[in-house]
Amino acid sequence: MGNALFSIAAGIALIALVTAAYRFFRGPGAVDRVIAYDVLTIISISLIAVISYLARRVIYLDVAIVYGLLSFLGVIIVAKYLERGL
Amino acid sequence: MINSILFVVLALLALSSAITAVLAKNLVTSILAAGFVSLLASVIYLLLSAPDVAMTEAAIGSGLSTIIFFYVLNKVRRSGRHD
Amino acid sequence: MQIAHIIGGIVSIVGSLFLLLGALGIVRMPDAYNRIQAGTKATTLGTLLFLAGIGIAEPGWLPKLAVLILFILFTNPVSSHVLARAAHHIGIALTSRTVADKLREHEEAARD
Amino acid sequence: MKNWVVSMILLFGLWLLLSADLAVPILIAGFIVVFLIVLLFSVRNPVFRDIKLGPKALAYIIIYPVVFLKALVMANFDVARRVLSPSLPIRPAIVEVRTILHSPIGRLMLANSITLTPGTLTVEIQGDSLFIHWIDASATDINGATESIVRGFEKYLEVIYG
Amino acid sequence: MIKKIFAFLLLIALAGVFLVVLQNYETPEELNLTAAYYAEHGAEEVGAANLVSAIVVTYRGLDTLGEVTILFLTASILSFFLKQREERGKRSVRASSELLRTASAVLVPFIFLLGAYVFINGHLSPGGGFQGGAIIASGLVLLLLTDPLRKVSSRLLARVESASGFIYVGLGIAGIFLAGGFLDSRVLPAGTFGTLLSAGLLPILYILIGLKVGTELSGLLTRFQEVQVPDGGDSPDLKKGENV
Amino acid sequence: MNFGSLALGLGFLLILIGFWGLLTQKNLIKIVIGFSVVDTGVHIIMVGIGYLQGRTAPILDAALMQRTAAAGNQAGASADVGSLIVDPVPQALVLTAIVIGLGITALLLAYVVRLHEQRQSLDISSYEDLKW
Repeated sequence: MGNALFSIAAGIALIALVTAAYRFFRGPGAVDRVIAYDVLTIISISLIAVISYLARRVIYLDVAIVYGLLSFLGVIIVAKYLERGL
Repeated sequence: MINSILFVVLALLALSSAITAVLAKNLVTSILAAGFVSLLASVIYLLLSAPDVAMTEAAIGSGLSTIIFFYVLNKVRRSGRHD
Repeated sequence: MQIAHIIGGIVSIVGSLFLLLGALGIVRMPDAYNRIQAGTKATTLGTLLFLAGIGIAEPGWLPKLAVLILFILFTNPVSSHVLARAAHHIGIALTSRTVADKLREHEEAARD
Repeated sequence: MKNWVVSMILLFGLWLLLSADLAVPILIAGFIVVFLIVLLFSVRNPVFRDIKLGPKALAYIIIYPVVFLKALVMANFDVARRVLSPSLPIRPAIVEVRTILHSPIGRLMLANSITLTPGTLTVEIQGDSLFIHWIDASATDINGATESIVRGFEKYLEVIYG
Repeated sequence: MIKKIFAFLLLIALAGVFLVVLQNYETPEELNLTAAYYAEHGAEEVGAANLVSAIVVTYRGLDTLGEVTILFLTASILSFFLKQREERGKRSVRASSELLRTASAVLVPFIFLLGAYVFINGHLSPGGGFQGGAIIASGLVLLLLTDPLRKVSSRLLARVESASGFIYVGLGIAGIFLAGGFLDSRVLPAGTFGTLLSAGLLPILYILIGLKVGTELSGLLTRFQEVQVPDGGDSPDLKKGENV
Repeated sequence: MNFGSLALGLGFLLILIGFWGLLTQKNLIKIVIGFSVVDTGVHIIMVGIGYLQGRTAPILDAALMQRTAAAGNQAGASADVGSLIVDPVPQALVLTAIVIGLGITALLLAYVVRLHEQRQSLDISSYEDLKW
């Protein structure tokens, strides 16, 4: 039962991922793509968390933590590049 | 079941993102798309029961190498007449 | 035991709906700033609920999930701010429905 | 000194959350690592210097997340209403507001809170002025905007961070 | 155009090869001999819960040593290629927002702590020296991003790097005399399986690898980050150019 | 549906896409991007080869030990870890390969920067001195 509910949650998150990826591929500007990239990383963090739940391994969450931090860095560097502050 | 759906959808997204990375005109788009391929790859590694690799890919593939690409892009933009 | 998993699952589904809302927001909104608005708020709460749902189902995982939630709560608004600032600096246009742009007025006043 | 204590407590708290275990070797290893990191950074970045630790501040530290979470949930229903309605009811503007907070971390928390609450996003901060993108601007003058965006958080943050 | 057709034909041929491989690929049902050996004996021989770490540090420790050396060489070649030279004209760098500076000042110690956690727990949970080193290098990049004028003390980096390299090799040689061979982790007692103090020397070796990789990646990244003179900006922090 | 062969297929396709970029693009940075896509594809293939259907990560923590105990009770004998985990060897190899990949990418990009300093161009057709 728990697994079924979490599978539904994972499915909805996956739909969200595809929706955000639409904005990522379509653009039009670099800023729009970066916004989409930010949203995509956050949705992926949720996906990683639900994968670790479905596999019943708490250690997978370490990956999500690392991921959360480094996605922040990626967005910052693109923003700094765009505003010529690098 | 849901794992298979996740795998297939993520793989398709990774493929389309790789095509974007290779064919896009704009270099920023291209680099971001390559970073996105790495990002999806690291979720796929997790589905393949390889958390160590997933963590390395997250830290290095989608983190540090994107950073290096942008540093280089910045250097190139500043040192020349490049558009 | 089982009931915790069901409650957690429902909370996670609500969270994933918010994630979907954020994704829809960045698709539907007309300009970059409004997209950032929709994207940040909805995904922050969405992830928070999603992780909280997993925490309800598996109480032993709560410490790590707490780290994750704190990081996201802290970094997400900062990255939105940095993005919005960069967008405004390079002159990304606001949508035509915008009623005022005090920041541009301020910068123009400073330049003169 | 206060900065040292606060950063060590926070870092050690993170270590405990990450380890999720109270065995003696873990505590000792955590203490060594935290000490080294504080040694490396505390001199250059005294960010927690301005934090206040009186009883009222501690009480507000506990109350503030509640206020903030309530605003975050409100924000999401607001976003949901706007995104899902077909006509996209927005009336955006970038407005200027003033803050009375002086410590960097207080201002950071204020800006973060503003970004996560209904319809507002911090775009720029210059001196005491925050420039805020407001999705449904009801007032575009400084005083009106300040009153409706900033005050709610400021009264808590002022006590905590000064 | 002729080039594109040629490339296309090449890819078709490659795709054919891949197709044949894919069709003849039989998914394994059981672990192969090597892996089965590691799975059976890894826990008792090395005492590390994370078998991947056990392989990387102990069974294939020599490869890791070689890899760290390759990274070191890369960093050296980079410093040769990207010599810091005087900038011809002064260019404006937009100063970071005050919020970003505060946020990174708060965040960087936490990132370093996370990196340390990842390589200290390399034998228990996913992660280890490489990941931890990469995280620490990212923390450094965040510092550089918010304040492009900050100079990273390359001497400190070089010292940490060479010290951890020497200790790593030294401990490896100690393994020859005190245990079964080069980089054998059984110099220290195995400890209780699954706790922080287990797996003998492995955590220490992984910490050293983490420090070495972290400093090498930092050196590599700071090579790409050039130092420049700003002509404006309101950052009060810009004049301090000390080490981290 | 076997993840192992799916991963193999995905990796092969990524390699092809990356090679296409490597061979046809003119911009030096785009060529490096193509290389990094190929790199990712190779890593996915290697992890996919080590994958065994229905097994979990080779980290013997408390959760996995409980699982071996449960499997042992069902079988009536002591279950061994080898029947529950995927192959750790390819993962260890990929771990090092990713780090080396970063080193190679950095090196290639350093060459790009150097070349650009000399000719002010990122187009590969302006570097034809050594072509024969």
